[in-house]
Amino acid sequence: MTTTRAFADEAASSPTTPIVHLENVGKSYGNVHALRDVTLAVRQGEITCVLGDNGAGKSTLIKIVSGLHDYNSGTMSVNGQARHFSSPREALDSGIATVYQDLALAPLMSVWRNFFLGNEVTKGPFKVLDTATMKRIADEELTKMGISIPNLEQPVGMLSGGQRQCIAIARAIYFGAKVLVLDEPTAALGVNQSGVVLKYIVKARDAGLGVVFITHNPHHAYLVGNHFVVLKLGRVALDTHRADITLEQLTNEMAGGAELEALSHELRGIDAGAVVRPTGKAGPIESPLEKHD
Amino acid sequence: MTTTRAFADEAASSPTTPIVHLENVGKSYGNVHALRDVTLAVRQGEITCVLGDNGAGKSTLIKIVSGLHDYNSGTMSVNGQARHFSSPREALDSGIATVYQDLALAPLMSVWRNFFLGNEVTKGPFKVLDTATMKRIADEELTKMGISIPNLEQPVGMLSGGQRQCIAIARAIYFGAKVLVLDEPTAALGVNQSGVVLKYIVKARDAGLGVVFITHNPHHAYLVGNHFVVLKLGRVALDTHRADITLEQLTNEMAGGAELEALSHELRGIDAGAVVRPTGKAGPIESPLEKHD
Amino acid sequence: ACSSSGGKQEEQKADGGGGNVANTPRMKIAFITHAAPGDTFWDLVRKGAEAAAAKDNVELQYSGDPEGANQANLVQTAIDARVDGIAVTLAKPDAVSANVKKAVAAGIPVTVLNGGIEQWKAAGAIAYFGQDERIAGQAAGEKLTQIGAKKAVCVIHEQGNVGLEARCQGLKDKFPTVENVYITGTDMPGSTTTMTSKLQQDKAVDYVVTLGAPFAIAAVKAVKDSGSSAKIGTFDTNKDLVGAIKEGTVEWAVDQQPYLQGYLAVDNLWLYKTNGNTIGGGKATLTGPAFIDKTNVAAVEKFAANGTR
Amino acid sequence: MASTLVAPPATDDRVSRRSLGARLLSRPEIGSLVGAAVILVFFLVVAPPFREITTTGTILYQAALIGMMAVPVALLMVGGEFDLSAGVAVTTAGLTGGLFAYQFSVNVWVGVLVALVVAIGVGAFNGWLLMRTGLPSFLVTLGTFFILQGLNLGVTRILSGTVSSNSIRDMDGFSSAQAVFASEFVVKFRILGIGFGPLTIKILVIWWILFVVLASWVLLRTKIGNWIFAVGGDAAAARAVGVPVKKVKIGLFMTVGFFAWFSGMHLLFSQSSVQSGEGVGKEFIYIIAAVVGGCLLTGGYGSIAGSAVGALIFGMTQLGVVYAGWNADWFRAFLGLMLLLATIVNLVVKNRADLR
Amino acid sequence: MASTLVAPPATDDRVSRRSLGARLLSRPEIGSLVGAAVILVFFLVVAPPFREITTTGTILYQAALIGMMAVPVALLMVGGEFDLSAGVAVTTAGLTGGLFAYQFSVNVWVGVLVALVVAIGVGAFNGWLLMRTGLPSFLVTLGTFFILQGLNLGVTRILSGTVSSNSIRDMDGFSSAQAVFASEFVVKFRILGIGFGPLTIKILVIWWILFVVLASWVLLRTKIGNWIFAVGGDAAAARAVGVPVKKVKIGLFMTVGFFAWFSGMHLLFSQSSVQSGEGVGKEFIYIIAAVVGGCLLTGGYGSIAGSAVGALIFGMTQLGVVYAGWNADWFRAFLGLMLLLATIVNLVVKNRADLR
Ligand SMILES: Nc1ncnc2c1ncn2[C@@H]1O[C@H](COP(=O)(O)OP(=O)(O)OP(=O)(O)O)[C@@H](O)[C@H]1O
Ligand SMILES: Nc1ncnc2c1ncn2[C@@H]1O[C@H](COP(=O)(O)OP(=O)(O)OP(=O)(O)O)[C@@H](O)[C@H]1O
Ligand SMILES: [Mg+2]
Ligand SMILES: [Mg+2]
Repeated sequence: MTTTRAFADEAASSPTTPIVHLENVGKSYGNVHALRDVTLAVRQGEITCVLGDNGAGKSTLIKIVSGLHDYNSGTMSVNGQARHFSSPREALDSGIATVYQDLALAPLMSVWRNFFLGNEVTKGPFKVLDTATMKRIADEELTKMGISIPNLEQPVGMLSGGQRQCIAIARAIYFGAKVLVLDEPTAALGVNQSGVVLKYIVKARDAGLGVVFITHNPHHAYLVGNHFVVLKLGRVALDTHRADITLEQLTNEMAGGAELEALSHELRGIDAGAVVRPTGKAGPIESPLEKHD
Repeated sequence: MTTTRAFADEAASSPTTPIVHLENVGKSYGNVHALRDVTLAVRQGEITCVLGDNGAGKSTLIKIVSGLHDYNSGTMSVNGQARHFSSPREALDSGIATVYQDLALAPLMSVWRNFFLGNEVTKGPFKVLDTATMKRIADEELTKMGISIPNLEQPVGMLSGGQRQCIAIARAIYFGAKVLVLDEPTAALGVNQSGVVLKYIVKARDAGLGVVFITHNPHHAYLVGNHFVVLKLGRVALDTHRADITLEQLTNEMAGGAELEALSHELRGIDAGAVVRPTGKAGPIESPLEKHD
Repeated sequence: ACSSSGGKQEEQKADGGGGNVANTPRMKIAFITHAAPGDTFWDLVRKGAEAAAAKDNVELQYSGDPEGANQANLVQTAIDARVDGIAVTLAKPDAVSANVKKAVAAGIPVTVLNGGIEQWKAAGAIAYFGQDERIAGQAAGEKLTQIGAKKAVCVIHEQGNVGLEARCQGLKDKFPTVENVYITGTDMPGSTTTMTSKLQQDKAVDYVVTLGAPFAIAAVKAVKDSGSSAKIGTFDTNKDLVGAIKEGTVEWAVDQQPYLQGYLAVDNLWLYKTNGNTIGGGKATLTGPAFIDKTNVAAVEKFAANGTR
Repeated sequence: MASTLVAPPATDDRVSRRSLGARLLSRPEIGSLVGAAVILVFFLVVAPPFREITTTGTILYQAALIGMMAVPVALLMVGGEFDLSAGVAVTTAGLTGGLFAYQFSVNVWVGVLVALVVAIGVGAFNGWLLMRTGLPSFLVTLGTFFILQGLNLGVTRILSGTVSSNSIRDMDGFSSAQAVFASEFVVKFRILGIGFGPLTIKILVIWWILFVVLASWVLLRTKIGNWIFAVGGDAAAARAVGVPVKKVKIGLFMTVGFFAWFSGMHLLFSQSSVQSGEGVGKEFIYIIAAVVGGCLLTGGYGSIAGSAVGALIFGMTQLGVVYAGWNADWFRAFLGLMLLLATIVNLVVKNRADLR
Repeated sequence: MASTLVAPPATDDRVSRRSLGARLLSRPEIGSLVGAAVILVFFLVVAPPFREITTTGTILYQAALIGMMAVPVALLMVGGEFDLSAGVAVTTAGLTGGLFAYQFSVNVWVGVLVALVVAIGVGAFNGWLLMRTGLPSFLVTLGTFFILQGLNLGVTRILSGTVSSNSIRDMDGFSSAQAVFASEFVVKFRILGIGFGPLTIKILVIWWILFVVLASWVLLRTKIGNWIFAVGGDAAAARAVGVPVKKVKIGLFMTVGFFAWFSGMHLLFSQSSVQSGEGVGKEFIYIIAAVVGGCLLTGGYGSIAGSAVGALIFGMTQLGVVYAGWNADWFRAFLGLMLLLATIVNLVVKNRADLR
């Protein structure tokens, strides 16, 4: 595990203590040890990017933070108190809002009902659902993200993958209190929507929230992250501050260095327009993998 | 709809006739007209990239090609014959293999059973499943993609999102015959695996397959695509050959031009390391959205 | 090549009866029981009712439901449909009596059959045909004592059925060394194995008393399977059972003449409508219990073959 | 979190406005309503007594007997669970009330309260065991189904010596309790100058309608209702966004207990005693009513009004066959055909509606 | 498609080897096997007749009566569907065979064949209707359940004049058919010099074991079996990769028909006539056996061997209560408790196994 100097200094001297702090946390599913000895600090006003290969344990890590799974060893403290969340409700009550990779939407429920699930707005003495308000807010928030969902009464199961993703993100951002955890939020999103989400993440940070941002896209990570944690086979392989790493280094770290080198060389040799080619327009194709993700 | 000159020329004169050809195809779900007047040609040895915003209708389009949905208007011809697929089996029998965005894996079945589902290898007079061979092949193919799935007997539902994606892709590539359709295959993948998938796509093309590649990542698209179709609100907004467009133009087209401009300006102003900062390391942060996706 | 001995071709008997049909105006009578469909006992009751209906120029509407509330509602439908008479069982008097009273109040004559010997009068019915289940059970108990049986099991094929429970209770009154066994009436092989296991468990059992004819036939099998030497007695009869008594595999049956119950319940309504008669003159008419055993089985054999005994 | 960024979507013209009719038709209960109408017309044609207003009361009562329990069963199904013990729990509640009041010679209202506690306790036990073990509700409630069936008989026999509870007709409080749970009244009314009636309405019908309205309101207009849809649609997702899944499910089972109590009290006070063997098999009738009314067996979708329509379809068919005077032998076959017919009509209507 | 690219994964040391025991324990049927063992030991202790070898034949027969139909029901559940008509379909098959042979005075084997056609036809109808309408199988087979129940009674009464089929004991071919479907034989054997027996084994038990082995093989070792898992686990996914979902499901319903025929023939030839009201309620016993044996109600998971163990648990409990000589009034309560016990043991075992 590589912890850069500057980060170690900061950890010791930073004015803000971590809101969520994991120390040597381990988690196993039956005989699969998905996480081992993971240490992570989420601070107010900071974006912590968790990166890593497929199956490295990123989702497992954030499921612990958001109370979906309990951990087997180590300690997690939230606001300085050691905690074992027994349900996501407890995490939410501690101000931790999460966008799950598998989305956590009820497919048969309508868009607005999903948006407000668990945080329903009620009115009047009988606590009747304030449908109109909820629909209006859901509509506003989704419009802000730049996606068009024609009918808020539509069941979520009928929406496109990206539309569903946007609902989950919009909801978490709208209800996020202290910590915002996002598991690959931009994976299914278009260029446009990705940009909006990144902007939201930065805004959340500026508003003083601690953000945990999981992504496979080093460009996205480097664009907004303050501090990067790379997981490899369930262990922390790198934990560093933005100032101590360049985008190239980060990309290398994520993909396992040497392997990527070999691969990008191979891809570089590929001629994209090889077979069919409009008459008389041949020419060299620029396609360096490591530059454009 | 913009069809560039070069492309129109080519369409008229190309030596290869399209394997799959959609003309003015329309599709509606109840009162939602998801696709209208879409024309698309998939040629052997060509990678056709379908791009577009969330909910633009990309998945709907490929579901028609892969026989999952029927279309309401227009015509689709496969190998020169007009077809209405009544089931994905028919599409598969016509040599069209698909990786669906929602993956099409049975969550409770083991990895190798999912890999060979619908294409089981049997042996002996009683057509007993050849378990050993199937496990071996599945293992080989997944290893080639660079992901490690410790136990092929594990139910697919327990795997990470990226691991599942890799199984779906490896399967389609392994069984692909004439046309390979991929719906956002790289969305959930790490840098490493994405590279492998891109390489596979190119290899498939080189082997003479027609490839339809849906992605939100213009870099990925530009890296391998021969021809680009951008959908917008269910209509074709752009249909052009690689030689007629630059990466910047493509990115602009995908994200809707002007909107993206505004957004990237805003993001440019964001100071990534704003709040917490290791002592004495402040400096300007380079984060141009349009350069790094 | 496919033809066979036995079967329908051997059934050379002409349909008995025919007879004259009454020329009284056609009337509609509802016949409402607490029986589940497909029960052999109630099949005989129904046949009796149909015979009377055919003779009396009556349109018979047969229906039944084992749930008290539903049976009560069936009585209500008969009132709604303004039938000319109702024949009803009062196995669950608390549930059904109220609607019987309503029918009487609406001017519809009611006869009660089978269950309800205590309550029919209070409900306002004109006549009752049946047997007191408990007395029938006691008769069987006396019989066991008289034969010198040591220990018996009473096989109940429907849990919680009032009539069946009363029979076993009556048996116990006169023959205390009896144990109840529950079987599922709609599962014949399962019933057999349950009886088999009971006989394997308690080797002292030397008499099996079933409460319906098909279960006696199943008990014959159970006795054989278990290697027990227990004898079998039963309540109620059907064609197969009469054969079994003749063969000697079943010792006796307590007969309450179900055909007669159905017949009289309908016929009395017709009589009442056309001539103001009541059978039994205001007292319950008992149709049983009587014993059928080897000595008198020949007398009923012929009728059993017709499916009316 | 305010944001000034508004990226106006290019006007999306892909959605054609759905007519009010089409939107109405796609509600879960409307399909079954059309099914019910078909059945109604059918019997109006073939069964003359069906046309008389007096029979309406009988049919409504038959429907209420099923529909009362179909309400909580539908709620439970929307919440993604089954309760196979619902049928015998009604009997348990009735027996408890009757036996307790009689054995301890107390005012019947005490028995009524004890029955309430027992019935809700049974529901809570079901829910607790389900949540504690994570077994499917089919298995857990099957266990309680058998256990209750055994207890109903065993305890009743010990206490009353027979297989039914002692009659409590002449005990204190009986008449007031009967007025609440099992009375009836006669109405006559005039429409367009034509007099209708006399129509005998059982109070159970009124209660049923009240409970249907109340439960519909809870399901559609309250937070709890939202949660019920969510735990049935995707329990993991619901848990992830902080819905107290266990509490909701246990609450649903307790609701079944409450309604079992109410139905049991109706049974007790309309008959003054309860047969210990009754109720077996009714659990499926309730489920049928809910499913015919549009509830998904897999949870997350359905309606209370639909369950009422389902009960109505079932009740109409049950009695319609009798009113039509058809041979009782074929009763079940008719019932099956009618059920298939109603559900297929339901389906066709829904498919049509979705296409518009 | 060959590729030279091999990106060797860094050795993944996260997975600890599971012991053979732990892997065995996580098979769907093993949990229930432990449950069965617990029940067995329990009754060996409390019910002396249980210890005698002679009772084994009775218990196995009871289990076979349930288990025979639990085989196709389990297959169907793995394939994601229910069949509520399975219980009465057995009766339909038996009645058809008996009535046809008698009414047309033909060799009973002709009746046996006609019954086969009818039984498979019923299954095919169920499957076809399900696929055609897209209704849940609960509703469709509920419809056929009622219809068959009505037809069983109605047709039987028309043809035989009573509520059971005519006895065919004295007809040609009866004894050969009985030998195939409903004979029995006595075995005596010696283990370690100690003689056991006489043990009466019904041929149904032998058939049952054969069918369990055969169906297990199909499910685990053939293409069809793979497809059954897939259509039950995720029908949409299965369809997307080219599995003929409709054919598989219709085939499963026809399999239920085949087994219903076989069980019906056993019914017919062990009694020579069939009661038309039989079979109601048994459909749930079959489902219980399958579920107790580890099948998921939601489909996609389960085993045939498990269904056999489930049938054994149910059979042992049913008879064990009798062998123990407990008060019959509480029979159902004991049954319920035992069932809960068995499934909870099952669960605990499975959870333990998953943790290792
Ligand atoms: N089954 C369905 N019923 C109704 N509407 C649907 C259904 N499937 C998709 N739609 C609608 O059709 C439109 C196109 O959906 P589609 O899934 O094709 O989008 P997409 O381009 O693949 O988006 P993404 O990039 O987010 O995956 C969306 O507005 C979606 O809500
Ligand atoms: N419920 C589970 N049971 C067993 N193993 C599991 C379970 N969930 C995850 N795993 C395993 O734990 C490891 C880590 O999974 P995780 O989902 O955390 O990966 P990830 O880093 O989020 O990957 P991705 O980028 O593909 O989403 C994987 O090997 C996965 O197979
Ligand atoms: Mg993940
Ligand atoms: Mg899509």
